[in-house]
Amino acid sequence: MTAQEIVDILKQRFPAAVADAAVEGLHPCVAVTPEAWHDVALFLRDDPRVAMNMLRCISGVDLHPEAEIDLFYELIAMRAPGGTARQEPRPPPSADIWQNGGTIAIRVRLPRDNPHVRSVADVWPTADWHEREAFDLLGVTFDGHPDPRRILCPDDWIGHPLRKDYEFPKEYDSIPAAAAGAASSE
Amino acid sequence: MGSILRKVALPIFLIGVAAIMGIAWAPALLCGTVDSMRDDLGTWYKWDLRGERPTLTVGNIRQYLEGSIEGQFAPAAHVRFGHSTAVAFAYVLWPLQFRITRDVLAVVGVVGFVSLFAMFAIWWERKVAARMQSRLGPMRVGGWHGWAQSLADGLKLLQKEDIFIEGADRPLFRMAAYVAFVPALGLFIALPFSAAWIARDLDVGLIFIFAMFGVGVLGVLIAGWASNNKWSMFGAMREACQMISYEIPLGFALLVPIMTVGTLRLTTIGDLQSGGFQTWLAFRNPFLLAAALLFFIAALASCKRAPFDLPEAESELVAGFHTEYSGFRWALFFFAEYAEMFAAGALAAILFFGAWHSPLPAAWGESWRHGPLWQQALHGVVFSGPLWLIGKGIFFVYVQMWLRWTLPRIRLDQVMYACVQVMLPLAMLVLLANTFWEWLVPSRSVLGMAANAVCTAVGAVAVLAIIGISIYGFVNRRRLVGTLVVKHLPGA
Amino acid sequence: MSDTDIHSQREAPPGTAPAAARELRTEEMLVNMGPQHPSTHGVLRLMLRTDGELILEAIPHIGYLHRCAEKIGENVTPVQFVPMTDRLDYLTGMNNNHGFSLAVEKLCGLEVPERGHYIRVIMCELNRIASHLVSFGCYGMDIGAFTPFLYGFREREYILDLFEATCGARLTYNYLTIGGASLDLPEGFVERLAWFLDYFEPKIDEYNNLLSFNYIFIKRTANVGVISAADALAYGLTGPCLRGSGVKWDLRRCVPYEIYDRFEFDIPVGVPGGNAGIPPEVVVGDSWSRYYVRMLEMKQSVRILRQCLKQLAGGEFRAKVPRTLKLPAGEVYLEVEGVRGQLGFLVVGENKPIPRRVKIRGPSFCNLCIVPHVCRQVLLADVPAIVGSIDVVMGEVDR
Amino acid sequence: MSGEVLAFYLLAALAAGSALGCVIATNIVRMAMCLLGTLGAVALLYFLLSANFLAVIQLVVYAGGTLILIVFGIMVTSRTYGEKLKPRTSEALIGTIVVLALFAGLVAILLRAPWTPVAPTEPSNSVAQIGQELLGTYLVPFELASVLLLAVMIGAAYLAQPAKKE
Repeated sequence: MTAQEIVDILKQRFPAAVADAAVEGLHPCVAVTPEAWHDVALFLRDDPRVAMNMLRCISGVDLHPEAEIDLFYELIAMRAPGGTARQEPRPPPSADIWQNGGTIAIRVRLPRDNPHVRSVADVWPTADWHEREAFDLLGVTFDGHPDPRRILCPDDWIGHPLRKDYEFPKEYDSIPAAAAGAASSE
Repeated sequence: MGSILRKVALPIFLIGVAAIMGIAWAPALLCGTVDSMRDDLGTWYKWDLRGERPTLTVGNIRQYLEGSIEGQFAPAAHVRFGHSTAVAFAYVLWPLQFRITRDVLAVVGVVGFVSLFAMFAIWWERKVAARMQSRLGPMRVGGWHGWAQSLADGLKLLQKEDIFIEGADRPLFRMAAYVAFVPALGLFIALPFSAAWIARDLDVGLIFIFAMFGVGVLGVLIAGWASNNKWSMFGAMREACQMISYEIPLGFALLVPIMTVGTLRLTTIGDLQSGGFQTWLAFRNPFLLAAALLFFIAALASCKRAPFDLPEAESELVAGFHTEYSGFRWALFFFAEYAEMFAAGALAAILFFGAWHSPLPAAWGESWRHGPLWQQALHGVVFSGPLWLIGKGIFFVYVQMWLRWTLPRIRLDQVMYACVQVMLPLAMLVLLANTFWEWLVPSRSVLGMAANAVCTAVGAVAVLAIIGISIYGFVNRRRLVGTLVVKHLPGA
Repeated sequence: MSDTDIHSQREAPPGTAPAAARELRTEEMLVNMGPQHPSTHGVLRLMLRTDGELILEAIPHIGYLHRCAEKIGENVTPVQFVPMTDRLDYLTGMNNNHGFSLAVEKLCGLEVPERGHYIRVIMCELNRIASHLVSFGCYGMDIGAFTPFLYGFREREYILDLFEATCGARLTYNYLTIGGASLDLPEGFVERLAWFLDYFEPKIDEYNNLLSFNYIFIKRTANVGVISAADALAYGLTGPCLRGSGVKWDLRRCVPYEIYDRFEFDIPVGVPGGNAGIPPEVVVGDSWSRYYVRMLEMKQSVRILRQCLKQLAGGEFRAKVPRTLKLPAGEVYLEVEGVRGQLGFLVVGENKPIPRRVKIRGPSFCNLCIVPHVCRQVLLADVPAIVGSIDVVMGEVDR
Repeated sequence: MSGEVLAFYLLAALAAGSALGCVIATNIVRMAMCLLGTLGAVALLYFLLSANFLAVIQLVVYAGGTLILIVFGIMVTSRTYGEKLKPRTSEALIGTIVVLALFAGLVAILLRAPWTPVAPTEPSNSVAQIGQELLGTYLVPFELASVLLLAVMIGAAYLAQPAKKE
């Protein structure tokens, strides 16, 4: 299943939620509104045509001068042998190799101040840690997350380091930072 | 200084070994001399008897040494001393007839043996492990194959801070190391190195050693409890589970040879096997062979050696019960462990594998036993003597190391399963079968002799295979070790 | 603590323990396993809620090795970031270099010359073997067998020697870079590699005899930590962990990248015990299957390397890359089959030499998140067996 | 004073002191360790009396078995880690009375007993003798005790088995 077909199915099912889609580029991607994202996710997982059974990654991108944050959800459909698949691997596959049933990225655009989106940890359990990471480093709040804590930084860390306007602290827990001001690029 | 030491390292090492052996030999030799003097003087003497005993005077001994009294069995009978030498020796020999002197000597000997053996075994284990893993192990300290590594480690451990954990129960924490170490030491009191080399020839020697194995567990338990560390606690609980369970198959396996020989006195059990390889108890009938195997496995579990090293399983419990120990207190646990390893090996040898006798029948060397000094020494090496028991003990320690560096660790429930569901019924079965065998099949009957022959053949093949593999491995030691190691490391 | 009913307790789903077991239950204990613990492979910290030796819950705490790799990626050029990728999963530096380079090349539309492709495949597969050897050895250690560890490292030394001859480094290579490889293969490399392959291939069987088919080892790992294929997919497991659950999925074959479509190789997966020499205790998706998939993968890597040596082309090894490489606007997400699973890089460019965002999808990070799900109602000794079979490298989890 | 007498007084002091420690210690594991001292000292006293078998059995059964079970049981079940155990005044009072009565009784018996010294004899093979007696003269009580123990074991196994799954 190509990205275009997935986008068509989505547009048909969620005409209001699915905005612009960039299927031709390097990164086939479709934008979904934050409010509809959880329903779309459930549909993407459960619809037999799409059946995106694995969430590969959640990446947050801070678009700093603009007041928005992008979340990219990378999805892939892994089809057990016998499932429908258009894109065949070039060497003739042996009968029991799983096949690629299509990939798509979902872009969810959130406001930079106080970004909120419904958690999809109940759809794909792997989203649990990815969402915690996005919360930790970018400050995106995932509503309904089972364990909304920081994951990489200490629990008492202040700020979200991957934001473009993040100021590195001069000290942490009265330990002076060795490279204060390391945030500035060369 | 260092370079000089390095040059003479091997001679120092060998002289040290010789000196230790000499120190160990001398008291026995001297005590024996004194005893024969008393025999010659017509006084009866027996080791563990209480009551009135005539004592020798210094004058008696001097006369004896000068040759004015003719002795029949005394080694000194073959030597004649001058007057002044005789007087000097007389004063050395005189205290040896008293029990208290001998006890002190025995205690010194046991402590010395255990400490030296532990140091040797730690170094040796590292070498064995290294060889199995294509490494060289300790190569630097002392020069020749890092023989002084254990000494250096001991010095390091002595200098280390004796750390007490916050919240630890200090008196118990201190005591635990001793409670673990003292029984390990104590069991050597009843462990015969040969018929004459025993501190106390108890009529219940076997149970005494068994009891000491059991009491040693308390040290580990207390160590785990007093450390105020959950990992130590886990280790202690595992140790308790494991030891209590494995004492039962261990006891059953011990009962099998006891039933055959009908005594608990270890010296008697040992001397019953003096008739050469085929009279060793393990080869008497198939059930004794099975009992030997069961005993060894259960003893392995009692010594908490791999694959039963759950109490200190470092990939699960950090270091188990001795996680919080440091310095010399930590070393004491290892002294205890290696002492118990040796005791288990020696006990296996005494009960099943001919004790302190060589595979040759002791009867062949009977004339040497009463001959001049050099013949007696040769008799100890060729026919029966402590060297054989120590050798066999070290071999079984080696087997324990071999298993440790080969096998993965068993899980706790599997350890329990192996004990309760496999070892225990098997040990009971072996005991029962041996009962019927001893009852129904006399050893002189055809069946008895055939079983003996088959078991002896199995044993002989095993021994020859081990010797053959060892020689092969030694000859090809450079080839078996990874080429990288040989090329890059010093001492190759 | 009763030892006889452990199995019945393990079979019972949590919360429905039989009445007798509930009555006998003693206090629960919280135990910290790590961050300094011999079998947590670095600085993983597991909070264990235990009832005696029984683990009721294991909660991983990570972040002890967090070095802001992604923040650094936003502040340096891609060429400068390549050395940083070495330090993610420090056992598979080549694969990390490769994944990031591929992502940047895809974003910038760079073409790699023929020889460069082969060098990359050789290095990645060699590094896969090296990393699996460490994993094999460490897993032996987790189960309590010391000796395989040294054997694994002995063989790995040969590979590291090859790497050292190639790029001068033994751990952090910075060798495969944007546009190809930073240096050509040294003289005599092909012969040495061929010798190594001949030497190494029979060793795998030796290790199988020593460890994989050891009775105790099988008893310790078979049917422990079983992950079903559905769970594996839901939790985002990839690599040997996914294949151990019986999912025949390998990016090198299913979504081919680089030149992997030119080679013949099989995808080893976990198979149920009893057939094809697999011990009867084994269940698909258990620790033993995950471990054994790695052993078989080493053989497949040897196969790929042999074909590589046969096909190895001459010519340039690196494309002409502009000194200041401008990343065009837009983003690219690319995954490669790393050693521990699918290693993904999201690179967002904005017409500057420095990317706006570099996101790293570490396979260890995604694989680790199944630990709380699997480490339930298992024994304490099973925790190292499970975590070890998932084979995480904390450098990549914490980034 | 001969060595044996000296040894006797030392061991007796150790046994009594440990027993006292066992009573007045406030930590339950320390009590167990004091018990080890008492049991060990008594075993050594048996050795001193040439009752080797009894001594060794004391070590096996009490020090190596029962005591370990006690400590193990404490570790598994105790929720009083580091807590101090102190008897109430009433308990102490009752205990003192009982102990004093016992002590008085023992002293009375000791004073009344006719102490005739027996000449030390050569110890015979005590193990064999005990075996003969147990399986000869005292066969019935011995077997009864074994049956009782078996019943206890079966009961314990029944109690410990997990509830049957429905």
